[in-house]
Amino acid sequence: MGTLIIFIQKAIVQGMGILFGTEGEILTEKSGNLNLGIPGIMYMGGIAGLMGAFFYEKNTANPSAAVGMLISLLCAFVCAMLGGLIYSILTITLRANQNVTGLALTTFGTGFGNFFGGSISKLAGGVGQISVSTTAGAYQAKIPGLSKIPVIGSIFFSYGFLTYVAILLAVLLSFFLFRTRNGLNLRAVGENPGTADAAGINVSKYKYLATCIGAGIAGLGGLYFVMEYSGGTWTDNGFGDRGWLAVALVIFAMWKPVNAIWGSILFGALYILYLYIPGLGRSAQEIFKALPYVVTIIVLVVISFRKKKEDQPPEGLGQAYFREER
Amino acid sequence: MRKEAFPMNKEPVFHMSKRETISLGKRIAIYIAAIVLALIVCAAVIVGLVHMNPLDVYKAIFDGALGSNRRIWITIRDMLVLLCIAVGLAPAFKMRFWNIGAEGQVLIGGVVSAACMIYLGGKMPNALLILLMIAGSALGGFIWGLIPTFFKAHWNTNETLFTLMMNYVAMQVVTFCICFWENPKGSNSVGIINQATQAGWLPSVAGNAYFWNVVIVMILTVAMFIYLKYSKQGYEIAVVGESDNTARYAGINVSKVMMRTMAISGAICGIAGFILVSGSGHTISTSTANGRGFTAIIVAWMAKFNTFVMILIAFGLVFMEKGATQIASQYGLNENASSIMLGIILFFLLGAEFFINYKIERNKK
Amino acid sequence: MEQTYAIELHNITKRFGSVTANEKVDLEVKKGEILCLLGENGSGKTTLMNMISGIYYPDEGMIKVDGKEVKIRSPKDSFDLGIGMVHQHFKLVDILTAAENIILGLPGKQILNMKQVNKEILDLAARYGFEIDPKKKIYQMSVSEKQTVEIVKLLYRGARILILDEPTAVLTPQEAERLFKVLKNMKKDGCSIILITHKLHEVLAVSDRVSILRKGLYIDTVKTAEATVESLTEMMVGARVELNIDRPEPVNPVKRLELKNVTCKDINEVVTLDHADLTVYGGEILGIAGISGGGQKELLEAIAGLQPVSEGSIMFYPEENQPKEITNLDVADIRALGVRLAFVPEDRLGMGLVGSMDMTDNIMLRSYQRGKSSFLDRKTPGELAQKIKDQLEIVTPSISAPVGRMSGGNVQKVLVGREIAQKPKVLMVAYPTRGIDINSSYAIYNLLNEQKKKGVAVICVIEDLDVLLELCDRIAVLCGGQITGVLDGRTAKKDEVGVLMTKHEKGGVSHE
Amino acid sequence: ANAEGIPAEDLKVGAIYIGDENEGYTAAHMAGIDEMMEKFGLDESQVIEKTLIGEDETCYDAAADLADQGCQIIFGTSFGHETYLIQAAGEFPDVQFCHATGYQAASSGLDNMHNYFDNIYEARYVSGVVAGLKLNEMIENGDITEDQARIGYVGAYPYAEVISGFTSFYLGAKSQCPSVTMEVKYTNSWASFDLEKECAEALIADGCVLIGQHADTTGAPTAAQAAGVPCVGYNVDMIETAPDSALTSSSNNWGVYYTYAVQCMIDGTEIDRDWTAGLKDGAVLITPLNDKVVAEGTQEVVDEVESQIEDGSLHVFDTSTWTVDGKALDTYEKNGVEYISDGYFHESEYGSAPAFDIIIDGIDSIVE
Ligand SMILES: Nc1ncnc2c1ncn2[C@@H]1O[C@H](COP(=O)(O)OP(=O)(O)OP(=O)(O)O)[C@@H](O)[C@H]1O
Ligand SMILES: Nc1ncnc2c1ncn2[C@@H]1O[C@H](COP(=O)(O)OP(=O)(O)OP(=O)(O)O)[C@@H](O)[C@H]1O
Ligand SMILES: [Mg+2]
Ligand SMILES: [Mg+2]
Repeated sequence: MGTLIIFIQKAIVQGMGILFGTEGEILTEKSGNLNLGIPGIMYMGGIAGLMGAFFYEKNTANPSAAVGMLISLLCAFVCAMLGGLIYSILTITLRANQNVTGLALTTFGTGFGNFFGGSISKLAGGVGQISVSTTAGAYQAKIPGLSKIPVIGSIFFSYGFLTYVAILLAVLLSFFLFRTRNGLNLRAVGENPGTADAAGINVSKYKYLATCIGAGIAGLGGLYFVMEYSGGTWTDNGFGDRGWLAVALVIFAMWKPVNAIWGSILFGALYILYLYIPGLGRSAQEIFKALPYVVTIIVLVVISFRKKKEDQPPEGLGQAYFREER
Repeated sequence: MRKEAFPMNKEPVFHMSKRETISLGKRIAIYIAAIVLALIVCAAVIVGLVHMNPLDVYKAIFDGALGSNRRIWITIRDMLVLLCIAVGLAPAFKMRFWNIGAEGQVLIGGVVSAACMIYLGGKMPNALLILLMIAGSALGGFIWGLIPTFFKAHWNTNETLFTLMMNYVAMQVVTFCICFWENPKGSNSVGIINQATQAGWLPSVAGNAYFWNVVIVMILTVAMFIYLKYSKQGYEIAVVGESDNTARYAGINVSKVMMRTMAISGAICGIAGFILVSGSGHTISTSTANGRGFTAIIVAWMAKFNTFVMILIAFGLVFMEKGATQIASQYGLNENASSIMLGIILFFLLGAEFFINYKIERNKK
Repeated sequence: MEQTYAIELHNITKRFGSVTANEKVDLEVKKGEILCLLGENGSGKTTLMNMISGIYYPDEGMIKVDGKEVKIRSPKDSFDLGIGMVHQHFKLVDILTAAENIILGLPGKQILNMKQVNKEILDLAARYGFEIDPKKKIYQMSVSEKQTVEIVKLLYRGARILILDEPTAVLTPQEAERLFKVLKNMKKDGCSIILITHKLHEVLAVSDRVSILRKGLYIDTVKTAEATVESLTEMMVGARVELNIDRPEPVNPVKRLELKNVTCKDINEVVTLDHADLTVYGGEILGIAGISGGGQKELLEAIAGLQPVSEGSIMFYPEENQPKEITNLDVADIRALGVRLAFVPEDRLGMGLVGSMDMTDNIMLRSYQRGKSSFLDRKTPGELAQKIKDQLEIVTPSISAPVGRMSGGNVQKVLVGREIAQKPKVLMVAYPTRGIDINSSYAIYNLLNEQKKKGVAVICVIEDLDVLLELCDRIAVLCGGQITGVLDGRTAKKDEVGVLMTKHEKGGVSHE
Repeated sequence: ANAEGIPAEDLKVGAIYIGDENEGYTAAHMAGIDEMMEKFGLDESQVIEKTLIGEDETCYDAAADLADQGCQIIFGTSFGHETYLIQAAGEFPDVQFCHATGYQAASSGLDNMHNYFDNIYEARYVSGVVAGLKLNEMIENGDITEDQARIGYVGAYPYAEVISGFTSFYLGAKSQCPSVTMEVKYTNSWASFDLEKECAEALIADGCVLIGQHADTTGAPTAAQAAGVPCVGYNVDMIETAPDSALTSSSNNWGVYYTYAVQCMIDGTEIDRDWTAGLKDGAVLITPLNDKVVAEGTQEVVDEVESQIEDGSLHVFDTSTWTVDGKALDTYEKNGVEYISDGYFHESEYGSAPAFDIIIDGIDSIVE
């Protein structure tokens, strides 16, 4: 019982980083941009947030948790947005191929994160010595009373605030996409930019904004990983392939942010499942570790079986738009 | 509805239109300009980080890639693997099939090669073993490429993510196999396979360990060029890439072409895995492919599926990578700086394509 | 007294690379009038309109709206000036509802109140006499419903200048009639309308004035009342043309194709072709009539091997041998049986041709498999391409230019040229002259007649009933997937066909 | 091999690392190299370090490139580097190749191939003592019962190096807290923050009340800190990472070996084929105790245990302290060598690499 609760808890913790990435990517894809740079962007967000907090705490006598938090949030969001901006300039203005640009951005972003991660590690005096405990504390703080309630408290209230931000964001994104005017316009841009353009919608503006803000949100996934999950430290390639899972989860969620919530938790669960199944031999564990990917594949296949038009990717996904093209 | 105060007097200054043709000279000039700009930006970044003379940086890059006979051959060897994968990707991408799964196809090819070396080494003549390994790794990549394609062909399952996920499944297959091959047990290290007998190693020719690597990859490169450009199957690939409907109308069995093409693509990627295992590393691990499957996508794309242009691009990228590693070792810069530099160069090259496809003109008054 | 025009164009020039689509064009539209824009294919009509609606920006020239000079840099600018355009290809988002499409891009409260919007749309539709379901998704709509959405969209935005680019090309005569009624209502309301159509009787029926373009140049504007079909045609093509379609008697017709009980279903299991029985003879032209979505496309595709048949059989009768069954064979199988079927599909660049390839590569699309070699023979198709280009007077810089860059009419010529070059036994053509000017149209009718004389069984789907009645030996009428009648082309009356076209209401798309 | 000896100013040293300075294991080796450089006054240009070298042909490339650049001695640090160094050693007989954690130098038949490793098991034993004392304190405080004294151990791979490590750690703990048991989970990776963290969390969920580790990141201490569970680290001081949890870490001082090996080069003497050194030589140690967390009186016990190990009165793998299937072992033969004699398992005496690969009673581990 206790193990099960911890398993659920850890699945949620694993899932949230992915959830941010997925939310960012959904927003991006709804504008017709398939950003495979999300994994790199998450690294950029993570390292920028960490550096912000690190230099703040290093240069301040009595760092305040709230200020550290704001600084790191801002740094992460802005730096990740810059990643999105590079992607946008290349794919929207310069019409470079989206897949290739995304892959290049992932190479860049991962290198960027690891490079500066190493640099501040050096500044801090070596491995494991980066300490932004004040800021990280703010991210890890749990809801005081509620988290102590047995079972319910551990499952629902034992997380830092970013977890609730992620979930709230999914709901807000859904509302934005399906209930507001700008959301409608954005969907039109992703489905059929020519039509949106003819309807007087500024296609480039929507694409830029959605891609950059989407990147910013994904960057929060990196920040979550660095601050809440890792407690404010850096390890090279620490996110592993979570960025790719975030991209895969978009399809899993069928472009609906609310679906991504439980999807990401399921992914999180699959990610760590092998540790909670007793008696697995080493080679059996390796098979279990393939689960998240195999499940993604199965979901992809199942979705392709049912050809519901509403579950398909935005029709304009992956294509650059040029008004005078025909 | 109508806005009265609408400012109707501003005229856009620039006008952009699609180019119909562009001369080769202009095309090259644009790429050179992009690379020069990229190098300037990279230099600025490096100088900002380590405060060193940018000219020294470029000398170090050159030195790292081509500074000694051994380094030249390492650069060539790595370029060949990258090229081989890109050649494998070319038909898939020409068919507009986004095979992001080269990494996994390479790994599976590698794992089959390693298995042959481990289980069959010494049990048959080396030449036969090597032929068997080539066939086996091609078959491995073939199957790995075929699985996603089967679903794409029949249910239009999204291949980008399917192939991507297959990479990770392949990695788990490799770790699974390593559990049985590692020495000593539990160490996760297979080490050099058949170090004493060299069974299943591509033999050196005239003292050159990479002779056969060159031969195999060059044959594939030329064959793929001809295949895509002059063969009926190559034409079918182009038609399917344009539109399924047109292909069916032309009497092309789309799912068959798709499967056949991806099988070829996967098989060549599998052979790249063979080259990595038999022709250079003589071992297998999850990092055998080492991200080359992704870099090769960029190579294939930028070469617009022309396999000869791929040679140039693959060489350029490996050159930069080796150079960056040298900078790292020489100046104590973290190796990850090379990814940053590679990223910057790719950004500029991708951006340069715009100026090849479009032209910008000032609007006349 | 000086008249202010709703919109004036002066000296407009637009080039695409080496193509000059419009050169120094002048055009004026009065308030409350319907102006028809007439011109051969590729004469620059669409391009000109696209500059008014902000899709293109002119290289040179000046646009005035209500007498004031304006710069239209984007569709938004155009909207703000009260200009709206219904494009040749609809600009609608498939997965959105009609209402959502209509309010796309409009300013207003962020949080949507779709109830309110739906009501406004219904009110507006009632005012002009449209029928529209605001909650229906576009992908579930028929062509004419989509067109209605397009027009309502413009009105909802308060457009006072409406541009319609070939709106009737995809409508039944009845639907076209309804559209014209609405246009006249709008005109009464003070709107200005620019209408592009290739159908001269429509021009004469609805417009007040006609402007003519030829090869990108502005020719003239005339009052409709003073124009005739002949005079307009002459201005369009620059020379008098013969407008009679020649119809030789079929010589010695032999049975070529026989369809029995053929039924097709789409992916949603909806019946698209309903137990169709049809016999086709060599040496005759069989016309297929029907409103759009009536099963014409499925009929041709079922024969061509592009549409699965769930019931029934299709037999091919060769000259001497036993009949061959071709039901549910794919294109390659049919070819392997030695059955020479040629097919000009409705979707030219989406099915019939590869836009990014040149003429040579397109010519070999249906024949590249010939010969045992694994390698392509580009020489023979290259020669054929050159021959087709010369014979059909295809306008293109060279046979190695991508066909996607050609104008619609020229694209069609490449397609028809290639299919005829296969020396077929059965030639099927869908909408061979849709969007094609009158001169080219006649050239194509002549080609069909030539084939007929050679003993080919020609099946053609044509929407223009006048042409159908003049060209075909027999006419099969489809409605809701069923064949509602087969008439003799020489004796059939237009209203007779019209009645058969709407005889059955089940299945298919319903029309009132 | 080089009876002449090479003056320090002519010496060129190469080092091949699996990671870079951001990874604990490599950072420790780098620190050792720095210590050696300082000792002999070598300047930067005399030492070429290659980072992030994988366990494949790139390792051979790196070694050969270093030899091309004139290095007379080359160190490789990762287990999987060994076969590639042997390959290079065969090709460059005048260059000395030294490999940490490996075991094949003796069997390679090459004079210029050497293995080295520290007796880290000694330090692990001591750190186990610290853990055992902490467990005793927790039992005394009533936080746990005797039966609940269960250690969770995050290991990299299930082979001798790790098994030897966790067994010595366990025996150290058991020497203080006899009821202790241990559960081991493997990450199957040397350095993977998230897996180490997840492993530690799973162990804690499973009822473990103290965490130990043999993997290279701060993942496990991070999890321990969050769960409020004491932990013992590896390689580096974990107090920054886990201020309220870290007790101490076992650690290597590789400088001892690097100084020794380079001294041999200068003197022209043979480098040991299999070199080891432990507490006595300062090659292994535990990092300063975290006074906030350790049990009272720990330092005194640690000092005593250390001196017993140093003077040989305490053998870490004393067969009287452990059993397998309830029975004490009196013989263990591996590769033709009898490891148990005089009442203890002779770890690292017949080869520098750890040899102890027995899963003893009280430890739960997969044995595959
Ligand atoms: N994307 C393009 N790039 C270059 N040239 C083009 C492009 N599209 C069209 N053209 C050229 O512009 C001209 C007009 O094409 P368009 O299809 O608009 O003509 P059209 O008037 O519709 O002709 P048709 O009646 O034959 O359909 C053609 O000569 C064509 O070659
Ligand atoms: N985007 C474009 N790029 C290049 N050329 C173009 C483009 N659009 C139109 N053209 C060319 O401009 C010319 C005029 O085309 P336009 O479409 O205006 O003709 P149209 O009169 O509308 O013909 P149709 O009756 O077939 O619709 C054609 O030669 C066409 O090929
Ligand atoms: Mg037109
Ligand atoms: Mg046209």
